[in-house]
Amino acid sequence: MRFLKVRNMDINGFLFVFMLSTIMLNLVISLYGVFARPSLIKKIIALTILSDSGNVLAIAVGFRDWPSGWSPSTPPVLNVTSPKASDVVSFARVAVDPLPQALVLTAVVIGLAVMLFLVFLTLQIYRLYGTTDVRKVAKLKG
Amino acid sequence: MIGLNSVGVLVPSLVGFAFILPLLGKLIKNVKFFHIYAALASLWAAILATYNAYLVFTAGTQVYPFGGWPPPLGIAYELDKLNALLGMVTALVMLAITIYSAWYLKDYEGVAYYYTLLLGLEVGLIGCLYTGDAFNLFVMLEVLSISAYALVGFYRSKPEAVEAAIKYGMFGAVATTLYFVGLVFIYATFGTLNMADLAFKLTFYVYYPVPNPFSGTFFGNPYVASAVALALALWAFTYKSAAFPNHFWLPDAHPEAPTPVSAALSGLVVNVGVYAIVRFLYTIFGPSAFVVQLRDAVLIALLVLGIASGLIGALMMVVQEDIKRLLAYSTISHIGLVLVGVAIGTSSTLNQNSLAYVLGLAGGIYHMVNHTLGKALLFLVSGILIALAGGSRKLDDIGGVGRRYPLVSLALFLGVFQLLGVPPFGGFFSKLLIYSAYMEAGMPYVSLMVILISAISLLGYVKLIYASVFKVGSPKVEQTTKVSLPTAIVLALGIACLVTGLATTYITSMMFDVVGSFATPQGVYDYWQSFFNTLLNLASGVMR
Amino acid sequence: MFLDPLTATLILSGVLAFTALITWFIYSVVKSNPTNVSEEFKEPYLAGEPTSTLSRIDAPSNTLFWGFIYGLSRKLYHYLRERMHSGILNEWGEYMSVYLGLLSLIGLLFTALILLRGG
Amino acid sequence: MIEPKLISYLFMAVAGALSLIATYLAVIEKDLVKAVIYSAIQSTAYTILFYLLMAPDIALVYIPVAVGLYPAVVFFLIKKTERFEESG
Repeated sequence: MRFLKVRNMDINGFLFVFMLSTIMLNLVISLYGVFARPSLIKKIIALTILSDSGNVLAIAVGFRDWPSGWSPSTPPVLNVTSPKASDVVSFARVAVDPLPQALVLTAVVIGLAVMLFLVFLTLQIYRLYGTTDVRKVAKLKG
Repeated sequence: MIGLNSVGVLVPSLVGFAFILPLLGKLIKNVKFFHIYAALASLWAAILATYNAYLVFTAGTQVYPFGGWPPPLGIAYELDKLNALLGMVTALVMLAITIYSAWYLKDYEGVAYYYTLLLGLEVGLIGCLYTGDAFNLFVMLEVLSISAYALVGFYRSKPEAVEAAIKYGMFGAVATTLYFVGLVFIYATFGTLNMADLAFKLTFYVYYPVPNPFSGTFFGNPYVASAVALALALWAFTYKSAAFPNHFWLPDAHPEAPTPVSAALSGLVVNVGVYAIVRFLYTIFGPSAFVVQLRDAVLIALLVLGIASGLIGALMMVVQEDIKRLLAYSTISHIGLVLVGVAIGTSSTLNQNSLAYVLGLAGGIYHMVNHTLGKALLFLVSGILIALAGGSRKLDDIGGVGRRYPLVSLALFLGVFQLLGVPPFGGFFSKLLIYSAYMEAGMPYVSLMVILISAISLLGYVKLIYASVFKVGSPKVEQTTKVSLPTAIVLALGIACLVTGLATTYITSMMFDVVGSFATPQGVYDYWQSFFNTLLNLASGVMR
Repeated sequence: MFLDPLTATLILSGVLAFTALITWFIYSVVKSNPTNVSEEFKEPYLAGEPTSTLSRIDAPSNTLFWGFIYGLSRKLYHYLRERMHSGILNEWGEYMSVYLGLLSLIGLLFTALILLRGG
Repeated sequence: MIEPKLISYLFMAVAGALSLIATYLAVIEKDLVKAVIYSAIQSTAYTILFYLLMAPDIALVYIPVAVGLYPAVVFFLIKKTERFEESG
């Protein structure tokens, strides 16, 4: 049962884990929204919540615990114009992981494109079918 | 520094070709220009992809790090024999489809938009196949998906087309997002998204656990991360490849697209899903990875799903009245067979019967190629038949058009024989490989299911041939339609089908070679070994 | 090869029962019974026959084979076409989410197994 | 003496809880306009999370996209189509 224990599980660790579990629950709820709600618009809203929750999860994965109670970890931005080696070393000790942030930027842009496309299609569906209820949008079957 | 080479230049140049098109569409009004432009871009891709395959088969695995960044930081393309072969097949079939589009859209005005999307689809396809980075796979999957959704809904004033597009797109977006969440879990534990790096870490994690320095507290458990990532990634990829419970979008989306696009979607896009499944289950979570039990359970689930989608595709195919819908269900059935083939690699099979392991995988990959050729051919033929029958997709209305065009009928027969598995054709040999793999592995009931699936789908193919060639009807054949160009293309594809069967000894040994490059422990070793060699070369280049 | 009487009797009666079952099944299929066919039910379109002949409500009993196939396929295709491939996005979602749940369950069982083994 | 770390983590937990409630309401709400508003509240909570998780650049991208653009587009869509989701 070693894996069930979380290292340094103090009050801060508990709060962080609580936040993560709310994000996971958001994922599940929004999945329910996409799969089971009848309105296409509601599906789109749930879809954006789904992809945003994935993004928050990615950022939380790259997060680094505060080094101490008074000094926070820093964003992955080096704020010295001509860094010396010592600057880089001390920066690498406190900065959060930059790679998930790059991934999330890409994912936000892609999600925007997909969402705008789905909005356009929904508009077209309403023009052609007169409804956005998927139970009535079922010409193709069998 | 690594300069331009043919592996790295293909996808970026295609992106350039694709996205300059809307601009050109504003400037140039001559429709013919766009047909020639797109054909030339496709030809360029086909030449490069063929050259890449040649390079891989003669000189071994190729790694191309973009911008000279060492791979775990930057994106790298990594070609082993599997994705080089599939990339070549994809580019060649896309070339045929692009030339066919010139005939199909000869009276259509907005071809610049169409070709932008079609080339975007090709970018997505080849990018998905070539990439050696799991996150880049996500990006390319999205490029592929957005092009595919837009092409399915290309006739945007047709209710059915828009309905198919939104059904495909809504759950497709869910699938790719879930894959992203899976990647987050992988990154949290292993600290990398490069496929070769992941393969290495998953093999040796038990001995040298190196957790991600940023998040070693909550996400550090490699078993949880592997389980979540594999479940979510597999769900997304079976959506893309239309395996049984995730297949619902396919019979709607493929018939409603323009016919050349149907050929691309049905022949090539589903392959990407299967390729990603194979890459994840054999190279990354390979037979020597530490999550053996999980992998076995997932492979058994995949086997069951493969059989189910084979049966359901074959059964539903029999009762269709729409020629393209019939072909779409046939795709589901064949993807089921491919999945049956690639689901053989449980650890017990590998340890006790490596012959069955190699046979099944080789059969699966071989069948994938055969199905691509046959299905692209049949969809293109269906486009000709539909045009000749005055635009109706109903089998009743097509009734007997084929008997006035013997060359088109010949191509139809070649394609049907390929998919049905009539002996001199490739489809027979690949089905035989899958069959004998399961006989060898001591699971004869799976072999029986392969035969049963073929037998049921026979009814559907007989119906297709009967309705389009033998049936005596009074179809309104449009005499004005010239079909010499598409007939030449479908005949070329038909000859390709015949070649895959006649050269079967050569191709089968090539498939064994391919399986050796991605699925055996030696192959996985080579995969990350060439990755680390590139890393070392880059590092020494920086030092100098 | 000689069988002992007990085995022979068992096999023989089994074969007889099986034949009887098949005969009964074929009879019940072939016997035309138009009352239990609902109006809106679509006939499966099996082998290239023109759709106009499909509006007959009785199973074509002129050939035993087709009668058998039609009878068998009626229930199967009723499920496959009316229930499963109903064209409604949310009903697809049910099947898909069951599959997603199955995959998650496999992952969960695997993790539980590892944890119980004390990995 | 309460450390700033605890306050930061407490804010994270509160933002998470807020987003959970907003998501739940957005998914079950029948009136789509209200659902969009709940979804905007959830986006705001996520922005706070991004900021606290040391990703201010993401937060800067996320504010115009998810708090500004998404609701605007969906409001436009609702205006063009229909406002209420039928029960189901």
